[in-house]
Amino acid sequence: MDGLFEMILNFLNNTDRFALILSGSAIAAGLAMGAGIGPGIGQGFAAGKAAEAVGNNPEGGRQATIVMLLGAAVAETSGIFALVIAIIMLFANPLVSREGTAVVLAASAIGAGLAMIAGIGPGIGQGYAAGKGSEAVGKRPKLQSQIIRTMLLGQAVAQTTGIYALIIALILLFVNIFF
Amino acid sequence: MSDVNQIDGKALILASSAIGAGLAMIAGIGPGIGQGFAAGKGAEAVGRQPGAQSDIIRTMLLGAAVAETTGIYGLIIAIILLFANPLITKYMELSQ
Amino acid sequence: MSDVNQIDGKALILASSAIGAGLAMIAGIGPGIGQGFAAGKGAEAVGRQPGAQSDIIRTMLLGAAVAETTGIYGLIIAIILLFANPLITKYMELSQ
Amino acid sequence: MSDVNQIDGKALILASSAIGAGLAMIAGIGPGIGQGFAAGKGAEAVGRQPGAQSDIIRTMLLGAAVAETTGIYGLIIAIILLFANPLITKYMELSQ
Amino acid sequence: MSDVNQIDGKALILASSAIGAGLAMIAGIGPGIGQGFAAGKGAEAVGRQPGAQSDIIRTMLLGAAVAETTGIYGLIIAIILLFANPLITKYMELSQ
Amino acid sequence: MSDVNQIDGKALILASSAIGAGLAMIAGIGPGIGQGFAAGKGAEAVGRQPGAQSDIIRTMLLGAAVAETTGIYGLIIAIILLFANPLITKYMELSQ
Amino acid sequence: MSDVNQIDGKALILASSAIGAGLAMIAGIGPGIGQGFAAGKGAEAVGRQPGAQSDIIRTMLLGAAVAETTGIYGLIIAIILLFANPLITKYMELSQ
Amino acid sequence: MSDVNQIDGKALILASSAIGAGLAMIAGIGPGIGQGFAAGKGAEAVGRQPGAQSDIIRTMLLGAAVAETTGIYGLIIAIILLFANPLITKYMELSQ
Amino acid sequence: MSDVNQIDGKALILASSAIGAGLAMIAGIGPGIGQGFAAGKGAEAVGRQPGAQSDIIRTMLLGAAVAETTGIYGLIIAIILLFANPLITKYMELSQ
Amino acid sequence: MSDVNQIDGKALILASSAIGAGLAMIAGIGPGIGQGFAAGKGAEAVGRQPGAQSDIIRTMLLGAAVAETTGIYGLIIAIILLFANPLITKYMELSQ
Ligand code: NA
Ligand code: NA
Ligand code: NA
Ligand code: NA
Ligand code: NA
Ligand code: NA
Ligand code: NA
Ligand code: NA
Ligand code: NA
Ligand code: NA
Repeated sequence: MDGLFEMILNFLNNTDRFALILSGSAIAAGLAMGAGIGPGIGQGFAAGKAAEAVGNNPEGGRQATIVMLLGAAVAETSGIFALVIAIIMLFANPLVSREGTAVVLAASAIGAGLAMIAGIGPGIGQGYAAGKGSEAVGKRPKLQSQIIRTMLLGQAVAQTTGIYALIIALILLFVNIFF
Repeated sequence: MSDVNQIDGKALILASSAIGAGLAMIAGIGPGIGQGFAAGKGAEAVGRQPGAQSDIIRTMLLGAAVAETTGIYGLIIAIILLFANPLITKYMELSQ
Repeated sequence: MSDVNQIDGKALILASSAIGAGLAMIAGIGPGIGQGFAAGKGAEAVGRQPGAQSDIIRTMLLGAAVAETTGIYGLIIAIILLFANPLITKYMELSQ
Repeated sequence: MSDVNQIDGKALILASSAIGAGLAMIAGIGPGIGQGFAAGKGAEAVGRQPGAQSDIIRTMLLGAAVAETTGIYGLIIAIILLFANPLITKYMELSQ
Repeated sequence: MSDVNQIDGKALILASSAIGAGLAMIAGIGPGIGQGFAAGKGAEAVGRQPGAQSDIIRTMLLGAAVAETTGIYGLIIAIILLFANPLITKYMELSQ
Repeated sequence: MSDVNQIDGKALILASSAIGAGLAMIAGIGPGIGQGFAAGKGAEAVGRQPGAQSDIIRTMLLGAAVAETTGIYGLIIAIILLFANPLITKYMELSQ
Repeated sequence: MSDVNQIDGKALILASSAIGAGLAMIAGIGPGIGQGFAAGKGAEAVGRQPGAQSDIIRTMLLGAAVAETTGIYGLIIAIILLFANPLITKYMELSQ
Repeated sequence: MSDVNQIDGKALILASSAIGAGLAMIAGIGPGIGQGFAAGKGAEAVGRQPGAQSDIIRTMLLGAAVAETTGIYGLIIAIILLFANPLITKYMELSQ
Repeated sequence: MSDVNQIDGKALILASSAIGAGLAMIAGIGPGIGQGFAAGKGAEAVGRQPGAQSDIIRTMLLGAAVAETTGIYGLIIAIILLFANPLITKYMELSQ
Repeated sequence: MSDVNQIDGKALILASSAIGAGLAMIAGIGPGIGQGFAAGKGAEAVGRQPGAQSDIIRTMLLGAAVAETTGIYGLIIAIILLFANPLITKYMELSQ
């Protein structure tokens, strides 16, 4: 075998298991936080639409703001999921006490971090829905309940891929699938 | 039982499978954005034409179901990588 | 029977196939966003012209089917990498 | 027959081909988003002018066909990497 | 005193913490885009209804505060990785 | 004839060429999104002014042709990496 | 005095700090897009209501200041990685 | 004549040049999206004001030419990496 | 004089600085998109209210200047990595 | 004359410079999207107010020039990495 690969393999084989797993977890925690791009964009959109709604119809403005906050709370979920996964990896790491090859466990941490990035999508999408919901309620405050119901239904549908990612990440962190 | 701190061929494949599964889930960004757009337009449309609510929601859900598929594909590939391990099966066959 | 307790060429190719399959699924972001946009515009249009509902939905689904293709291409490449393993076949041929 | 129980140059090239193929598929994000946009605008336009439906759909499909090309390019490069293996051919030539 | 002239487990964890901290900051893309959108819509609304200026700005800032949170989460995780080093603490415990 | 059963410089360059080719194809995201947008606006415009259909489609296709170029650049670089192999030629020259 | 002619733990941590600093700067994409959006909407609003110019610009700048924060967070983390080096300090403590 | 059957510095630089060239092409996403947007707006404008067609198309093409530049920069850097090889030249100078 | 014919800690830090500098430049995506948006809205506004041209352009340029900052931050970090080399200075201090 | 048949520090730095140069070019996505948006809005505005054509185009080009800067920054950093090689200069100084 060639020198470069031999060096890498020797390095991986000679580094102890805890160091490999914990360093993988450090990178994974950083990767998971990338999910936060989504809520940031989405909730910002909602903020802009709510500000517009308040300007257009000061009477409906209060209701529009409440809808914005409700929708934005839903959009926050993927950011919270990612934060929880990162905190688990940093403070309650389940992988270090697991049997199995260290490289596989380190890679499981990184895979979990990568999976959480999916949360960008629901964050943006649900935030968009929050903004349009807020706009619509600002225009027709009397239809508030119908509009909110539609918004929440749509947001629930938009959440699914974020849930899939969370499940995959939890499996990678907590379920002994490989050994 | 072999020494589990040594990287062998199986370990390399399993480690890569974990990373591949994570990468596959990133597909979920798409349906999340798209269906959220649909939710927003649906809420807007219901606000404009409350009488057409059921038609609007039905169309929104139908379109959102279509938009879900590639997120499901990603999930399926991840599950195959984590649970079905066809690559490990292949490796063991070839190594006999 | 060969020794599987070290990394060999077969393992490296199969491990990379797992990562390649995961990467290929990322294509699914596109159809997810695009079809979700179509769902939203479809719902909006149905709210405005309930009488044209069937035409709107037919157009939306036709366009969404077209938008699905690159997600399917990604899925096919992933399935080939996981199950058909042409690279391993090539490797075994060359190594004889 | 050579020894396949260690990593060699052929294995490295074939392994990288798997990753290159996966990366090439990511191009599919573009047509997915773009054609989905076209689907949404097409559905909207059909709702507004049902009489122009065939013209609208023809234009939408023509534009979508143009938008598909770079997804196809990515697919072709992936297929070349997985099945035609020009890099391995080059390697074997140089190594003779 | 341990030998610091070779890569040891502590160094690997601290090195990965630097990369993890950098990755975590990428979350800041989101609030930057979203709050900028809010700023633009706020400016537009103030131009249209100068009388509602204080209400518009209050709503814009409230929404922007909500949009900031995930950027703060990223910052907190980065600071933990750089200053609190829970992973090294864990490592030292496990290595005793 | 040299020994191909270990990783050598030629293999590393060719392996990286596979990854470089895959990366270059990612450029295709751009034309896919852009041309899809043009398709959608074209369909909308044809729905509104069916009489201007040929002018609209000509403008859409002209603009889409301009938008294709960077996707073609990516394809050309990938084909050079896979088939023309200037880097290997350089390496063989320098190694004589 | 230690031997600097091989890779040691300190070098690995400092090298990773360079990459972490570069990654952290990517956060700057967000404020750049968002504030540019605000600039565009501000210019549009000023064109429509020149009389409200000062109110519009004040709102735009206030919103843009809020949108800058995550870019600043990224910059601070990069500066810490490049100049304050808390990870190396930790490493030297642990290695005594 | 030197031994090309192991990885040397020249090979590492040329291999990285292949990856650098691929990365540089990713810039092409931008002009693809932007010029496609221009194509769509151009087609829309021509549909609305067929009499202004030549002015619209001239403006669209002028703007698109400006939007092409960063895609060209990426292509130039890729071509330099693949054909001019200044890094290898530097390396050979330093190694004499 | 030390032996430069193998990889040492200094080389690893400087090599990572090159990659960190490249990563930092990616921040430039943001101002490019945002300021281009401002340019488009500015051009539109000038077309609508030619009389307000100087106010529109002043607002556009003020907003664009704000949007430039994170691109400058990225450039500064890259220049520090390439020319000021604080990480190498730290390394040499620690290695004495 | 030193031995160039193994990887040394100089080669690692130059190889990383190739990748850093490629990464820096990715900044070009931004101006490409932004200036394309400006092109589209400019074409639209010219279609609506052909009389204001010169003012519209002047504003569009001024805004596009501002949007180009971060793409130029990326290009400059890439050229420095490929041709000026300050990191190698530093390395040779430190290694004397
Ligand atoms: Na979903
Ligand atoms: Na789908
Ligand atoms: Na398609
Ligand atoms: Na195309
Ligand atoms: Na938030
Ligand atoms: Na082009
Ligand atoms: Na902020
Ligand atoms: Na340009
Ligand atoms: Na800024
Ligand atoms: Na700029």
